[in-house]
Amino acid sequence: MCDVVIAGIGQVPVGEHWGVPLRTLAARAMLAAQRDAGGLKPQALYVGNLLSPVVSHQSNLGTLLADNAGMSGIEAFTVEAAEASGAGALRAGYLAVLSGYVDVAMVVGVEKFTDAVGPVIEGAMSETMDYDFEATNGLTPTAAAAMVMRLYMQTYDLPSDGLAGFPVLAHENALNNPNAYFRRALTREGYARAAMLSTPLNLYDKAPYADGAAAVILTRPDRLKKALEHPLVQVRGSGAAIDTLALHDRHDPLAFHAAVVAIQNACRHAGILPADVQVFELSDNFSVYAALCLEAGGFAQRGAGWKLANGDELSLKGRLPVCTMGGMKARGNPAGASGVYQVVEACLQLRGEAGANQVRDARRALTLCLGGPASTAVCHVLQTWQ
Amino acid sequence: MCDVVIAGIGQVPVGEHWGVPLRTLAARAMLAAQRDAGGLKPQALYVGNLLSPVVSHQSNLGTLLADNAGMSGIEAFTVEAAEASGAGALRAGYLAVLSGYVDVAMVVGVEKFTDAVGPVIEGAMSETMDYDFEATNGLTPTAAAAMVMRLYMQTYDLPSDGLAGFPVLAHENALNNPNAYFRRALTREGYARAAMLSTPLNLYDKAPYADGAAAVILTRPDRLKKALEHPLVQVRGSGAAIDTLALHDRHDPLAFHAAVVAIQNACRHAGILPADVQVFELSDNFSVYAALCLEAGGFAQRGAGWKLANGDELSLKGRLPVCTMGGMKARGNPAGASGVYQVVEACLQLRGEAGANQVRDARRALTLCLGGPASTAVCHVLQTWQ
Amino acid sequence: MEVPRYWRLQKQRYALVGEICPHCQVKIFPPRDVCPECGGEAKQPFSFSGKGTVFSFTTMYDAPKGFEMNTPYTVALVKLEEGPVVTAQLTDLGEQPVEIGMPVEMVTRRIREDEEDKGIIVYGYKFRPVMAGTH
Amino acid sequence: MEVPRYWRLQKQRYALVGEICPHCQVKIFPPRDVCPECGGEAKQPFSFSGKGTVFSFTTMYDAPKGFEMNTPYTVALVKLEEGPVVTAQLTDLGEQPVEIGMPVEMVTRRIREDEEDKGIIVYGYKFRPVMAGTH
Ligand SMILES: [Zn+2]
Ligand SMILES: [Zn+2]
Repeated sequence: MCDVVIAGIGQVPVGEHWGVPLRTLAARAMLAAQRDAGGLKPQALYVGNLLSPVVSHQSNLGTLLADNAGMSGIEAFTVEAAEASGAGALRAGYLAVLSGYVDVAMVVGVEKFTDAVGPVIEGAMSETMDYDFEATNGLTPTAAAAMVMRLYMQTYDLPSDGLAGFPVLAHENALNNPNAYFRRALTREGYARAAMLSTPLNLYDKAPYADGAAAVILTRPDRLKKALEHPLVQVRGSGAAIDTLALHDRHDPLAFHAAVVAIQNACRHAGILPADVQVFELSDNFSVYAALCLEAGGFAQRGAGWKLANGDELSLKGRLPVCTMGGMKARGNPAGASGVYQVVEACLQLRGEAGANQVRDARRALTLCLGGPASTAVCHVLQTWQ
Repeated sequence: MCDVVIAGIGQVPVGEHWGVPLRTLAARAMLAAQRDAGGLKPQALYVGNLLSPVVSHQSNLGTLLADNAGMSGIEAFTVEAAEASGAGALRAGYLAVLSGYVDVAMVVGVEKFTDAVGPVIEGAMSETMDYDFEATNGLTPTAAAAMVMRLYMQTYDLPSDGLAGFPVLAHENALNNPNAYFRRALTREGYARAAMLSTPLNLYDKAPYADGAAAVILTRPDRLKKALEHPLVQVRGSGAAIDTLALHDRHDPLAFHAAVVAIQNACRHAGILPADVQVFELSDNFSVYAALCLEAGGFAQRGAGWKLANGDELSLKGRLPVCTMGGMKARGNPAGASGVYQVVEACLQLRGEAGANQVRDARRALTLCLGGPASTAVCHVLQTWQ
Repeated sequence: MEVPRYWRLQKQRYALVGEICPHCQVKIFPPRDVCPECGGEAKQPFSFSGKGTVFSFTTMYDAPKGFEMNTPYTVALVKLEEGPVVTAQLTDLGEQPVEIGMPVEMVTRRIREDEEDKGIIVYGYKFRPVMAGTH
Repeated sequence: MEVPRYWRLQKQRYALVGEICPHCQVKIFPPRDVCPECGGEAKQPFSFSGKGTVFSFTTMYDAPKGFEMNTPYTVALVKLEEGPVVTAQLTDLGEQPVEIGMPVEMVTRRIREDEEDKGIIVYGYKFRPVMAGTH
């Protein structure tokens, strides 16, 4: 197998881009990634998106986005895997380059929430669950996370603010990220006072949905005609797995089995153990999911993931920095784009371009993106290429 | 590069399956393909689907379909490329096996129209176009095809029934296909009397939308533990390309440029010329598109594709049989599943299992699936493996 | 909920009709095309008793489209006495606090608001606390 | 049409405001992020005259959601005199048969029915035949 590297990255600030159409949001990230890759022209575009057909009434994004960004004639399609769509698109792009069929692939994750409002959004997000037997009974992804959180807190006897460490850390790390949605600190007191969204899950246990787009360009090193000004990052491993779609079909809803399998497959492919990474970009779209991601990776025993966030272990100077640019909680959660944001942020760390948030000696990173309560999980191992 | 073969195929009859949920429709095709492949278990499922998020309010089909069919723990995601979604999913599966990363991949195309009715369907299909600048002005895929048809007929001076040969042939070939939606003959007189849908396009110029699911299993020959009872079909080449999304942005709306590029890429990869095939499964979702597919493949000069359908050249005993099991027109057009139906039907021909519709000495086939007016095109070259 | 889906799901929604696997006897709800326990395909209809206990629950203050008029409402994972777990709203709670392990029973109730489409009112299963003294 | 999209597209829809590429001077409608002729990125707003000719057209008897009350209606590709082609409905046709090459001019009209959502009435560009004697 050949080496596959990330030659360019691009992102737009996550936020409410009311006046910016989806195509333009994507184009900004795509063109930034292309500039970052020294103008390298892609032969293929793989789009990660979840909501556009429902919220923006627009399908066939592959053609729309490639056409609008001046890439007519290339190959393009959309990958959808719930909130893991962006990570799924990256996997499709990685396999395409690995196959030897595609030399240069662009992957863009894009999500536009602000073409609709309120209940329409909760309804659209609920389509990621079993519509006939979960959503039609009023369940939403937030409510599913709340039920997981209640089980977790009761099973492992957590205090009421037991999960506060995750959003507090995310907000701290976002302070220095110019692309973050929320650049303000959160205290444990602020967490304790927050309004309930879905008991016992409060406002700060949920990453805010927002507009965003992020892109990367994948290629083989021998395809780069000139040296770039930044280091290359290699995609060293990739893994993906599904679990039951519905939470009610799990024998053990606190075992994120799909995440376990995805991490194992990606690490086996890379020839590493999860402990061999210096950065872990995980899914903190709900704070309890961050704890379960840590447990799925074997970084904590079952039921002990939450404790890691109450010390310094996960901070930028700790043993296993997570959510280094603010995570989904504070950078914002542009659903189908989040998986690509994670990879862009991991690249910043591995390229030494993370500014005030730089993790020292970061050479290898793990990214883990979930769809639903780990109904889908996609994992990648990235490392500095030499 | 390794050889990639189709080890199993499955399909359900195209039609109105009001009482059958999308997941069950897909499962029937998936389990049939798995049985046909001697029980081979896939490690990955790539789903081709267009409408589910809008019409069935269900996204994350990868997880739903794999879970429901007892394939929990595998990798799964959806590929969307308008009406070419199924062909796009096949390409994703092909590249995944070619990469060496996935040994056994299942591809399922599934579409369920009958979760909604009438104007909702036309609206959902219109999302494949530029929603902001085509669909909001009342354009539909049918109306776009009608404008292409008018240009074609006027530019090349066709008689009013100049395109009748395509639906007449499709209906003739569907008579012997037990999975076809319409198994009745169509005469030129019937065509001439048909009601207008969108001038000058009549009822028989458009393939009927219907429910359907078709599946294939891709693998490497060395992964097959036992000999199967049927020949293997090799995926010998694959190509995909986009054009402008909107028809109004084309310098020449009658040049299906994306189809030209997709065919060229697939044939170059296979080391063949388009003329080297014995079967051509093309996109006859609108009769004028069938003519333009023939021209894109170089089987006719620009403006002469329609004439081929007025002789015997395209019939089962002709020089270039097309729509051998009824095409989209008479087998029915389950949108995002159509690309997989084409491949399943080509496999029947190459395996010698096409019954009364068997094309003699069929050893190589071309499949071409369009999204929109060739806004997207995906092409595959299939041949008997030895 | 559109008309075709409404009719398609009617049996499951009104009467909690699931399936029993003839190969391994496991009881299944909602219906599936392949038995999750043994991989078998053919299944027979099975009517659940509607008795169960709360496995987890949440009270929701933000609702998706179609449920806006009901907030706050409580959704639970209910473990049926025959084995499967179902997602359903809790109803008739009165002053009683919900707890994990609480016994509940199925009732048929209006599930969601009239939708844009057709004026259909969707009824289906909810669960209510089992009254003291009724068992 | 939802409120955010309505406001976002207002300028283009009411006044046929597109763009001119400062690099190669090509005129663009609808707006794009990259010039299709030269690949340049930055663009300046440009108001089209609204004059053009019919490039192709169709009269539709089946309508998508939001347009059901208008059928049959005629949609055309209109080639603007500045170069671009736009998709738009034809209006004020009277008894006149439509033909390819027919001169037309832009007018602002109600485009579609009130949607489920917000009671928004969507106005935008349509094209009508150029009256004899007005040119
Ligand atoms: Zn069983
Ligand atoms: Zn230019």
